[in-house]
Amino acid sequence: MSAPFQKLLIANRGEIAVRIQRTCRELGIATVAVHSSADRHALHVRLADEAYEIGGPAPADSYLRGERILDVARRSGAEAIHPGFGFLAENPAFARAVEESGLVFVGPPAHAMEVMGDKIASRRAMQAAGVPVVPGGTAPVADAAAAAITAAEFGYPVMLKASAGGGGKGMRVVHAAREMDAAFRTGSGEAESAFGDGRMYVEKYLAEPHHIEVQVLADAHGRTMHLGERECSIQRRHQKLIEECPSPTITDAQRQEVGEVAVRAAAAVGYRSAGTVEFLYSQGAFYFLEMNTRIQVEHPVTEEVYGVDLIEWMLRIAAGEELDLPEGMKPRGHAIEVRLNAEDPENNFMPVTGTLRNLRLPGGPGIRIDAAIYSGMEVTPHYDSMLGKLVARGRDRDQARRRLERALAELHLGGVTTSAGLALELLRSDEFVRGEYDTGLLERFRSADAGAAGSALERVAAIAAALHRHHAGKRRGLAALAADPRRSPWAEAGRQAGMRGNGGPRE
Amino acid sequence: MSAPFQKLLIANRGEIAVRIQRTCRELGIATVAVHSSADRHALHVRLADEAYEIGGPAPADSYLRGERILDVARRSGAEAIHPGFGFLAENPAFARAVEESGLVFVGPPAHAMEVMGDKIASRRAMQAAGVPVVPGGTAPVADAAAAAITAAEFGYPVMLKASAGGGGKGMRVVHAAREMDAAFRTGSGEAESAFGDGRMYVEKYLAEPHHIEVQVLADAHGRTMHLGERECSIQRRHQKLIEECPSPTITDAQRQEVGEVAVRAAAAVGYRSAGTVEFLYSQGAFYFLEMNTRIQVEHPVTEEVYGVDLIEWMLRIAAGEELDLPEGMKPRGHAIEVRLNAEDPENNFMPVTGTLRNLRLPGGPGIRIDAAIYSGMEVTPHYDSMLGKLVARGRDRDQARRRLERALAELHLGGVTTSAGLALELLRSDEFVRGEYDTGLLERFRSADAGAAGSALERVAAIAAALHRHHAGKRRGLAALAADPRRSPWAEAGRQAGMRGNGGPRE
Amino acid sequence: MKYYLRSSHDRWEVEIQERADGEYRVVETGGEHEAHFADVDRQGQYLLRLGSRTYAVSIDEHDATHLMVTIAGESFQLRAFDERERAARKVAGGGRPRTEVVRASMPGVVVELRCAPGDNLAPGQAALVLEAMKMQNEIAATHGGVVREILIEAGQAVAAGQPLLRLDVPPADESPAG
Amino acid sequence: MKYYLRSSHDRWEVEIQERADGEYRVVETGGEHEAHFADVDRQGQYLLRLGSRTYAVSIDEHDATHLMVTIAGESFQLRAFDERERAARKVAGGGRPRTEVVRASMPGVVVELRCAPGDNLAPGQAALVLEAMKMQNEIAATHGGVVREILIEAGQAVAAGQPLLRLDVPPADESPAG
Repeated sequence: MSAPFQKLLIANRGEIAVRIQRTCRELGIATVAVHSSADRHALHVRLADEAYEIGGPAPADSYLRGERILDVARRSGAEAIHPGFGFLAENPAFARAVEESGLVFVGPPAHAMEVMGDKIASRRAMQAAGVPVVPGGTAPVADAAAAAITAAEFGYPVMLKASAGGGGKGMRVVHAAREMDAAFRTGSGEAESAFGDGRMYVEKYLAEPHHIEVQVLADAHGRTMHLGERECSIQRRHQKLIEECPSPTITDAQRQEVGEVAVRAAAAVGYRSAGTVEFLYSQGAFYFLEMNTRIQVEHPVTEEVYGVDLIEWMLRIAAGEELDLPEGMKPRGHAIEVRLNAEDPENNFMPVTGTLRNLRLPGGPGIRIDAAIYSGMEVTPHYDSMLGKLVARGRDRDQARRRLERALAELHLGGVTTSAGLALELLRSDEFVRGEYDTGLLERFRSADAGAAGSALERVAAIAAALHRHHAGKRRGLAALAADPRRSPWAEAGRQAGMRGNGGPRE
Repeated sequence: MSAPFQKLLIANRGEIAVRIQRTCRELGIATVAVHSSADRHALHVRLADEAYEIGGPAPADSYLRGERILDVARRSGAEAIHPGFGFLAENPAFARAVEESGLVFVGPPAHAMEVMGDKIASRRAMQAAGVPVVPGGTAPVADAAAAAITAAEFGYPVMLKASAGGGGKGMRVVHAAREMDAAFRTGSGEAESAFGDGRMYVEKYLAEPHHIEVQVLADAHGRTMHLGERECSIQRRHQKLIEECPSPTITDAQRQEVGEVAVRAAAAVGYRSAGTVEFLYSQGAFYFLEMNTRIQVEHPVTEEVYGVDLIEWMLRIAAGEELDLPEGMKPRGHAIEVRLNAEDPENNFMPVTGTLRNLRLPGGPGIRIDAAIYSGMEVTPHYDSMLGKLVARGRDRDQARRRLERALAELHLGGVTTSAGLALELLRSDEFVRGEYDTGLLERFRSADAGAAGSALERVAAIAAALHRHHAGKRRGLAALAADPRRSPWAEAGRQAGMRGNGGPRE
Repeated sequence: MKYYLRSSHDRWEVEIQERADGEYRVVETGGEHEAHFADVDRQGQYLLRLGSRTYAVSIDEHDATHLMVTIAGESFQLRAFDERERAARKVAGGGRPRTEVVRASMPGVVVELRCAPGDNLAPGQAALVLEAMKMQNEIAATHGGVVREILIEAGQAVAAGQPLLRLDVPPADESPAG
Repeated sequence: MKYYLRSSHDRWEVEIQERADGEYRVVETGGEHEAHFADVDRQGQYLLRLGSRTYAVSIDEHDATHLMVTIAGESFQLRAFDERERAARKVAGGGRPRTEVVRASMPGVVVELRCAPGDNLAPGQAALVLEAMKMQNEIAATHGGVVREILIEAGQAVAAGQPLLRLDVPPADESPAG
């Protein structure tokens, strides 16, 4: 099996950069990393073959600087650039600049990105291709007052969305006319800040729909296929928290139906590479929501169930190879993914920062960890709060769920608050166990339940806390008898050197 | 899906105990751990629901004390005992004692164990059942002189084996009559010490055969089936180092043939539970070697390729459930396992001891880690040197091998020397890459190659070592300016308390 | 030694007698236990045995009295005081503060102020919107009360922990979490 | 500063000039490099950058001069000396010892002696059999030589590191590993 490229630049960081590196190492492709000054020691830098610092911690100073990244690609002799997700992944100007430099952009053509990247243009294209869309306006509204007029046509509740949007940024549910002003202001502000484009439009709000998305692959030789769907209905702040493949909601016939619609949607914009067509599913009908023209965070659940390496296919397709997967691939078994975010579910999922320590990672049958973490890693406010993903696969949904639950019980990430505990509670909820949930689950669940309150383990935790205090107090007591009262950083360094170096040179 | 038991005692330690616990947690079975005083803080104790200390570090004082273990089972209310592998797993007296206590032994009937546990009795039973065996004597030989007489019948080289043997203990290849004395003495001594039975017998030695074994499952309702084979030809000191499923050597038709022979072998002794029938494969023919009447170290490669949980099936079969896996299951994809042993390949694979630290574990697609290790764990001389297993699966052998190679490059286990580096070299060897290897590979490889000598990375390692010395020297220099010269354990404890407790109570 | 533990909704008193190194007798409302407690890796992993029940416990210290204890994937935020600390707290007037300072939980930019001096904020009510990590985050008061002072302006960049506003907290019964 | 590195079959001289914290100029036989070297977790994981090439390096110290360096799964046993240590070694007469003490690499029982005083053992030749971890392990001399003294008996239990026999090593050229 020949490698599609000799050397690849990965214009990203964190777990997706490491994920791409892993496939590259397996295929014998050398990898070039770029990094900000904050990521000088990051795992994606250490695991690369070459690394180049391209600027300061803020994304605008480093990971968004397309020119610098192209310059590194030229200097290092990379033949192609994989953008990962986020940052420059859905930036058509960057994709064009890459191709114009004579390098290969590992992703879709810029034109497909442009159409799909604009909510309104994509709605129009989909309607023209006979792909059903959510009822709503097709033009941006000028201001909150104009939004209220459009909203009145469909009737409340409506969804306010950023025209340039993605990832839930700028999105607001508006239940009544009186909420429109505030929602428009914060939503448009968020969109302006995230995309440099504050334009908003209005859509009919589907009450508690399912978020179902279809993985597509398209090569440069005219073949477009789908690899089934993912159910991503468990979201917080309009961002996904738990994803699974296949969906427990739809039938085989519906899978076939929505898969064909997704292939039509991708083909309509001349898609190439891996991409995801997102649908809302409500009362038996699918509505096109958007297409993400990149590899997605939750791609591993599809990989586990279909037995394919999607990153490998992106690389092969970019190198011009033919997509030779068999027709009509069927899901085999089931996979569920939990995102591990540095955030506080008790505080409206606010991102948190800190230094990772006290890591305990699960293993055993059916468990996959995609992460780029290590003890001592700083979680900074500069980047996305996702630390990694925990994925379980099983012969059926029940086994996958039980394995994931077991793995979450083994997992510990210290030093920051994470979403892992909430994910465990959700996996154990009746609705999730039965596979009968929609995008309203998280909110219903949180209003019905005060977190881990009432857990039988809380009393045990209290005893452990008391024993820990006792233990620590005893150590301090002993320490007081003998310790040096000075606590300068130099003295600290000396102690550590003494502990590690085993007391100095010896032969 | 109902749990086969409410509570299970696991009469083992280390990674196999944790492996069994994982399936139990997934099935909702509470687990009871037993442990020696050396394993008080072991992972299998921490991850259990209940734990009982049963004696001192030596196996004879703890993990081999069947009476104490039975007593714990009664006190804790466990309904069944899983013996794992090693220790009491193939001890028919223990299996009988368990059943006589009214508990369930998760394994085969004692009689099947007895027949298969005796090399000579099993050879006779297999011959009677029409299962081909390696040409050789069927009775123990009295001494080295008698062994030499039998050897002369088949012609040298011959294999001296322990009558009570397993795991390569007591086994010796004898190339000429003059080596017989020393080989008989050390082999018989090793067997006496390992099994309390120093009897030896002689077999024809097959030059560089393949070691191919078949996984069987048999329920209590008369169904016996196989789940394909594993190729385990890479061995050191007659112990396996790398295993894969399926074998790259045999054809589909041969898989079917040897699978049916294995089913016949198991059925001939009234087998029940999971078990493995081992064959030597040489010049197109299979010869029965032995049957291991337990779950095996390398069971994960079968699990990955056949999509079954073998531990779960052992539990369900023990609870009387019917084996309802479909007939004629086919391997899907490929899996390769590397054992991670605390041993020194440069020093004849001598086991090494130490404290585990500086752990870096791989992740990503297709990687499974079965281990029970943690930073700070003591590797003692009391137990087997296997720390865990690294398993990769892929759509085909090439992908599985590349993934395993990639994962071994990510892995680091500090504090002890391990076999991981050698495994990586073997995976990269031409013979392994081509899938054309036999039990002679390791020896040929080692005589042809001086380990990592000549690796391009050695110069880089030397530079890193120099920078590390420089770094450490600088820290010591700074330390000398400020550090307390006293190094009492109390002062040490004080320093640690100070570092961890953040300087004492604060509000 | 006796220790006083609190979560957001419950409290426990735990008395500890040390029998031998790592071996304890623990007395709490739920009963008495022979306990074994050991630091297994000096990184935050502990073994706790109560009678024959065992637990793999992860402990992360925010400071000496604020602990996050995780068992089998369930995390508990606890405060732990010894007798001396508890006495000191009692003298200081119990857990509930008289004023609340709302702080930035992370660095960011204040994009919207949702209150003015004199407003009465309910516990948990959003006081302002902070943009951080590309997300707009509502920042709320924990105890709530009357806004006495606003320390920042809309549009201003703030550091993690920076005080944003100060509230006068109305008197109330001591809440469990202090 | 200059450092002297040795493996079992090769040796290097590496000169290090510190430019800034963590930034170095490295001069060795293979060339000159701008280097960055950083301890990333204080547990033994390092980043090494040479020019634009990066390496995830694991370093385990046996003692200050004996290091095991692992890069991408390949491990290298190295000895590292600074100038002072190298000078001290030269005075002591180079790396090759005049006598070799064969020690037990782990606790076990001596089950067989394969040599007697006066025997000449080749490098790597088994001197005795030690049973440990249920395995019979052949214990060999590294340098080899004439057996001067046997310090244990067959059947005896020995501790890790315990001296088992003493050899007179024949004079030879200095071996690379010292």
